[in-house]
Amino acid sequence: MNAPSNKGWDRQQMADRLAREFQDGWIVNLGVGIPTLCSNTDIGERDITYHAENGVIGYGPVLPPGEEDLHLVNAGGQNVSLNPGAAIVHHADSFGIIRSGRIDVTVMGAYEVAANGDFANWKIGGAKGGGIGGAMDLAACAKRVFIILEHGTRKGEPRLLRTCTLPVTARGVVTLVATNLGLFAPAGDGFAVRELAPGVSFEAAQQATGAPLLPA
Amino acid sequence: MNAPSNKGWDRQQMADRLAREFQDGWIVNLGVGIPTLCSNTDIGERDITYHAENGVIGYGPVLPPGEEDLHLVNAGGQNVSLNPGAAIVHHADSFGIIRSGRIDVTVMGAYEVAANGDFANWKIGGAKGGGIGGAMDLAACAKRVFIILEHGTRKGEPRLLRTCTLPVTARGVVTLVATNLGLFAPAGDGFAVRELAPGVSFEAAQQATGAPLLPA
Amino acid sequence: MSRRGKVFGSFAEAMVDIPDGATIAFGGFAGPGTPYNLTRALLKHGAKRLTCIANTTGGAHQPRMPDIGMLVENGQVAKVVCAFTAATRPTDVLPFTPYYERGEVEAELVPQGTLAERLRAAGAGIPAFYTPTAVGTELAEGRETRAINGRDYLLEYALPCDYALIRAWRADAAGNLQFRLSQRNFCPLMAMAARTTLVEVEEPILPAGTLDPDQIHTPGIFVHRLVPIPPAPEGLWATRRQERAK
Amino acid sequence: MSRRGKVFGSFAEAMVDIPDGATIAFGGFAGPGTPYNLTRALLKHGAKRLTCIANTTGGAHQPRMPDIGMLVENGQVAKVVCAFTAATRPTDVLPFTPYYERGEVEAELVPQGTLAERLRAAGAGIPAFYTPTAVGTELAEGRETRAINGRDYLLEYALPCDYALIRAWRADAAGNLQFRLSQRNFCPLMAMAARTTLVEVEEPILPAGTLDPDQIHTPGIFVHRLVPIPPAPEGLWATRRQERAK
Repeated sequence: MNAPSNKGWDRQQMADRLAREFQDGWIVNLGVGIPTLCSNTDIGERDITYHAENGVIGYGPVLPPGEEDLHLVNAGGQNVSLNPGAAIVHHADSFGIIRSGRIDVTVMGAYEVAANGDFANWKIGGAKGGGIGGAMDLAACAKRVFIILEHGTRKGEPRLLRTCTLPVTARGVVTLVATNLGLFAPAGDGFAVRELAPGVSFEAAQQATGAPLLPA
Repeated sequence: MNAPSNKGWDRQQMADRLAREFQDGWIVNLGVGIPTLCSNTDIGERDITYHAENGVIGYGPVLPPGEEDLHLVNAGGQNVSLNPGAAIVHHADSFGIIRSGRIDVTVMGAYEVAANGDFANWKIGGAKGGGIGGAMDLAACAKRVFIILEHGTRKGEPRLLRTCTLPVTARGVVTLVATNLGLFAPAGDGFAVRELAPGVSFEAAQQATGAPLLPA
Repeated sequence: MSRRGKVFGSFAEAMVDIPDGATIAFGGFAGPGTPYNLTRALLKHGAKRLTCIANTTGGAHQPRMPDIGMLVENGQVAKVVCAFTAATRPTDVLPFTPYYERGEVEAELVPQGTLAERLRAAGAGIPAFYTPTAVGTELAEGRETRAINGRDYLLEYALPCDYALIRAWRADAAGNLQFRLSQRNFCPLMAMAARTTLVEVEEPILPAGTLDPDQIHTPGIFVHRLVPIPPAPEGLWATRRQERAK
Repeated sequence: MSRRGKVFGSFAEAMVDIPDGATIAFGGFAGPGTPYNLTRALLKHGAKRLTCIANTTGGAHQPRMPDIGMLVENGQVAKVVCAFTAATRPTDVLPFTPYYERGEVEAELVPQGTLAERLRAAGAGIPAFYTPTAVGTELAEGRETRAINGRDYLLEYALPCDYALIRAWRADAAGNLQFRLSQRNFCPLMAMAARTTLVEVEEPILPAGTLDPDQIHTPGIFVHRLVPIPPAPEGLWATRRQERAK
């Protein structure tokens, strides 16, 4: 449990690693926070359509101060631009796109991910309320759910677990997890190690993880 | 049963009589056939919005040959015009307007109307199939259902009955019926006579009706 | 799928993969939005045992344009899902009706609003919903109803399809569509409900970025193959509708 | 109601009939579409025991604009229905959250897509529907689910409201609305779900017949009262969003 949290990949590198999984033609929904960094990654000529819950299909980079259009935000409230071929729909149509399985991947932050594919990102322990936003719809319906999170809490507790301790956002849906220590795939009883960040040993990763790691 | 079918109101007069019930600001849906004649009636300055099932809100008169816009039809397939303030929606939104009770009145033709407010207009006796179109949605959901029909069949059988003999379109929904003999309101056990066409006696109307008529 | 490569050179090419047994929705309401060119190509393509979803199988008016009734006549159809298996006026006879009456084709008769909502539900990831329409009628016999706030509603299921064939006014290369006036009708809903949407397009296809993002009726996310309609007589275009002679 | 007489001279006048106990939906998502002027007028109007429906009760960012949190602080709110009762980042605190935690206001927490669909259902005459969202979570505990084609779905009910307060870009006198870019969000759905829809409008209100009928986002059938937004400082306009200082 002593793996220093500054070891391995930084936030942009975690996002880069997941973004390199995006395939040509994918519709991608990026959650608030670290996942938004995925759109900075150079993945060559692949054609990616970014979808935001508020009905913006095909948005582009965040605009610098002074160039914003105040009528246009992405799901994180950032003033973004539009790419050629963009389209706007209302919230019901936007979530119709989500629920009907048109989102190839949603990338979200989380508090916990479990080896069985459950994850938790809407409510912290002991809280009366929470913030769900579009996370439950996206988690239940996207073709793939990728999660980015620090491998451990600030106290050094693992966030990759056998089962979630917090109320879950959806069950059995996570397909890939990037942490500062590497890339992991929920595999039922444990996490398959897809890749380790430079300088991270299998043993160190295992020690920081609350479920068995399975060698690649 | 011997009331000649050419006695009383003609088709336009039946339509006129119902159209005069339309109030300022109403959203009106006119079915195929005689009901379309309601839009010819002069009802003064009252502001009526005509809604067609295919998503045309605020259409106006049928255009003469050579002036049609072939991209624009009403629910009867007629090439109509648009009034100022018209809007187009798709079929799901159009029927959302219907089902959510925004149509103040739908005017339809029918084979039979019953004293309990049931009516039948989608399937003839012994047929395997039928033509429902938007009639069941409109009948179940409009605030008022007005029916226009000849008082009797070509064989002289009554069309206003205690109970329908044909498969019904909706139950208990008809509020007003115009026939060539007059204006009638389903009242449970019989039809309340709201008005008789010129030259039509109560007794003649009763004789042509398959349910008790109740004097106004 | 990629936003690139959506424009096809011919109707035949756009539907080469339609297999026997496919479920296909056909846009259009009384003319506007009807995919005449794609339907004609499907007659030639010849896929069989199709399930066809549409408001009607084709009207009783003239001139007759390619319609589901012709696919039925051509032996390609197992079943239709529609709001009319017979004409509204008993004196009209739809070309489809005798095939249905003889039991050569199945039909599922659905109220028009329920048909639209079932397509929309399929496209919106809603597997089932309740509606007030058809409660108390023959169509509800033996089916599940539920009282909600004191009123009875009928349970209806989503109606997904493999392909949608629709007609639009304008499109950009990313597949964004605009319909003109009552051409819209079922078309956006069928595009949502389909795994693969084929569109015949009236205006020349525009570069992506040309259409105003605020004025897209169907986003390209729902659109896979676009075919520009050639000028007449090669392409089929709307003509004035004429009622069938009595 | 008539297409005439929809334009009101002031926000106060447009909401004079809102009673205590009303259910009110508020448009907007992270700024665009939020009815700042109507909300400010509602603070002054003073109706109490309101049920407020919105994506959020107001963000944790600055500058703070009139929001549901202020109605809560003003003692006007009994309950909110929303997708966030706390901020996404645990380090942010929404003004609303402490009132909720102390039990002074009720809240119904609804996933955002379910919230949108429940409003749309109310506006489309669909009393209930099934959705895959939230199955297996705390939100589904004790509630009805149903297996359809081998997958479990949760039953959700329509969410009608008495009033919708929304903001639009352009309107004509018949009440037809256009939204600009992400201003659209929940606004068209709330207008559908409401018995009475109040709209603050950014551009001068146009004569009926000016807007292209093909480019109406919300038909006037759903819109009852329009109020043009005065220039700043009298009217409230969007400003650059600033994150709350950490």
